[in-house]
Amino acid sequence: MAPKLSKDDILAQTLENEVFQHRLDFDNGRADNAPDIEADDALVLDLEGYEGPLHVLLELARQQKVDLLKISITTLAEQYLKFIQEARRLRFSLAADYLVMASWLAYLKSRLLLPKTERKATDEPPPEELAAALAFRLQKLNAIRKAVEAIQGRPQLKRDVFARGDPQALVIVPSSRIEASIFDLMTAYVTQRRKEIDRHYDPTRRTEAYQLEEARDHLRDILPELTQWTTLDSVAPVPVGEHGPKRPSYLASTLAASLELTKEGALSLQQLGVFEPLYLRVRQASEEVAHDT
Amino acid sequence: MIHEETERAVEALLFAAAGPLSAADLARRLPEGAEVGKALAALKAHYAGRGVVLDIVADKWQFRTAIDLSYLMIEEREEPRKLSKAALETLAIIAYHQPVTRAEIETVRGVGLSRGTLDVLHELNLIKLRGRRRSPGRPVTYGTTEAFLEQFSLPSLADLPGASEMRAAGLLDLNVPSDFFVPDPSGTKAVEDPLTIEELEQPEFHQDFFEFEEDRGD
Amino acid sequence: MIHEETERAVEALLFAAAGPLSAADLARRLPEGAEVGKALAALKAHYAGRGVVLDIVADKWQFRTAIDLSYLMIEEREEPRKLSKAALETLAIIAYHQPVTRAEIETVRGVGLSRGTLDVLHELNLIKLRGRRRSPGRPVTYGTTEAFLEQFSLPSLADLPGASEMRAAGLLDLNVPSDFFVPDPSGTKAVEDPLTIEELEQPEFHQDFFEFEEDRGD
Repeated sequence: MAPKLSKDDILAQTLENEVFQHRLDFDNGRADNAPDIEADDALVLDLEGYEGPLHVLLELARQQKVDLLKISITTLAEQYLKFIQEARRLRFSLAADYLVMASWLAYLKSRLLLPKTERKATDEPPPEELAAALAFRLQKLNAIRKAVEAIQGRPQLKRDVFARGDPQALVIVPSSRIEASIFDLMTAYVTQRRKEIDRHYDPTRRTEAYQLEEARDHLRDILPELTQWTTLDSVAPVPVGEHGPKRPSYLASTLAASLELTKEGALSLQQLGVFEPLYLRVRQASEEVAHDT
Repeated sequence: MIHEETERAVEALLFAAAGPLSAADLARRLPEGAEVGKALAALKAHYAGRGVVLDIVADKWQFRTAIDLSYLMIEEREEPRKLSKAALETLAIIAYHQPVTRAEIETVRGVGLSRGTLDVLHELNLIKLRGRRRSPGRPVTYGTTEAFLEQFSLPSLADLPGASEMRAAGLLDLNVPSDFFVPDPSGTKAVEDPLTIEELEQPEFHQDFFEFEEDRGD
Repeated sequence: MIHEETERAVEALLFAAAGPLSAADLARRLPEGAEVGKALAALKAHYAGRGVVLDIVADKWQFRTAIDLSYLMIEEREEPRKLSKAALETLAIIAYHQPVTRAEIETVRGVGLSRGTLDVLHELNLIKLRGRRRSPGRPVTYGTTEAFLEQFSLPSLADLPGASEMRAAGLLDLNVPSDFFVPDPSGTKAVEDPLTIEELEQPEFHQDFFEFEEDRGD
């Protein structure tokens, strides 16, 4: 059984973080009150048809019907954000890269809209340069798409043109050359090494994992105590002795369990930035009301 | 060997062969001094407009049926394996940008390359490993095969449709301008140093070692 | 269908067909009313005296190369050999793990090495004896040859693709342990003695040695 945090530990820890609580609450509130972008005209949403965010952007850019190098990136960004918004509204599960692109575009758009004089001098290149680079990248992808059509339009052997159906085989003399590429050689090598690994499979070497079921129960047990924002680090159990799960396993399973509880609406999760600590807190009644509206 | 005889011999060899033959392949089978080039030109003219024409694919010569008669070839037709959009785009990027690394393919498409995509292209013998880029990490580069040129009836890579326009517009340049940094969630950043114009223009730069042999053979 | 078109169509059909076709076969594949007989006669006349002629065998039509050119058809053509799976696998292990003993090859493969496999690789000059391991029994070690590098167009052994390239080529997936390690065959390993000149110069050495090892191994 996983060791539990004492109530006092949690209290001490949360008190230390008192200062954070307001900041976190503030951020949380702002996110909830963000105005929805109106989804007026019906965008045809067919995410299955796209390979990735760049393909979606290209499709949207083509709708602007201008030279890809002269497209308005702010318009494009708006269209893309609307597209993502709509996709989420329709409960498409969106791959992370779509969302990453969305936030980057939102950021780029805001930088583009700022008057030049108000822009802080940063290490980053000017937004116009980034916008031009994006347009160029779209142009490149577009060129490849056209190339696909051009290649497919070529006369294809055995579809459009045909070679001699019954060639008179010339006498074949075996040569010292062998019919094998470096790829074949690599494949042959890896195949055997894999077999070797499988042969030496040692089940006793298996590392024990902190079971998700257990993590869920543990988190549910301490949930009422998490009235203040508390770090994941302090919630996850600490390994005891040499046997049993390792610390990373405790952390991973606790994180997975906390995501589940958040999905169920029992818990709130908060993070101030990438690689910043994760904070957990029992979900409060007021939050739920705010969320529903 | 008088000219007419050379022409007949070349005609017979090209007919009998199971695949395209280069001028050198033909010359090797003919008496020394045979004017293969002249014979090929004469044959090409002779067959022009007929039901069978003399084509150049992958720098080699092959008789093929005229394209306008494809409707007759129902029994001979093999439906080409349907390639996914991802596979087609990857093939096009490899064809136009070669030699190209996996990271570069991913940069152009903006998404990670799934394992199956390259496998399918390898399996169909449309692409091959060409060599290693002379840059940090020495990544493996991909290129297209002769079978690719044969499949799409291309005399050579220089005949890829639209390639010169794309090059002129800088669209085949593998460098992304400025410090362009659209986030890349696939985590596959090109680890290469940008190539300088000088490097790109040096013929031996592009020449990956896998090509040694072809060059020597010619 | 005008006559000229029928002639072109028949020409293409006969060329692309997998075997001889009768006039009826041809008529079936052409629009109704096509004058197949006339087209065949015209084609026969057109090809008369050329390198390829239109022949009739058992009432079926077929293009054949001219009889007097048959001497060209027995011209040799080099066909690359296909290595057996066992030979390719053995070659791969020797390439990556060289210098490597027979016992070590068998350990990686998990099966005994048949005599023929090493013979084939020797015969193709892809592998060579490198030296003797300084370990009990002083077993002979194997390595790859210059011809091996030429075959795979590798400038040096250091250019054999390593683990990162295998990963990039999609050969290594997540099931492979993170400590998976591909040896660098170019590294210097001085734990072996070179073979003596006498050993190398004895033409029977290879043969004898194999026999000897075979006996011990069984």
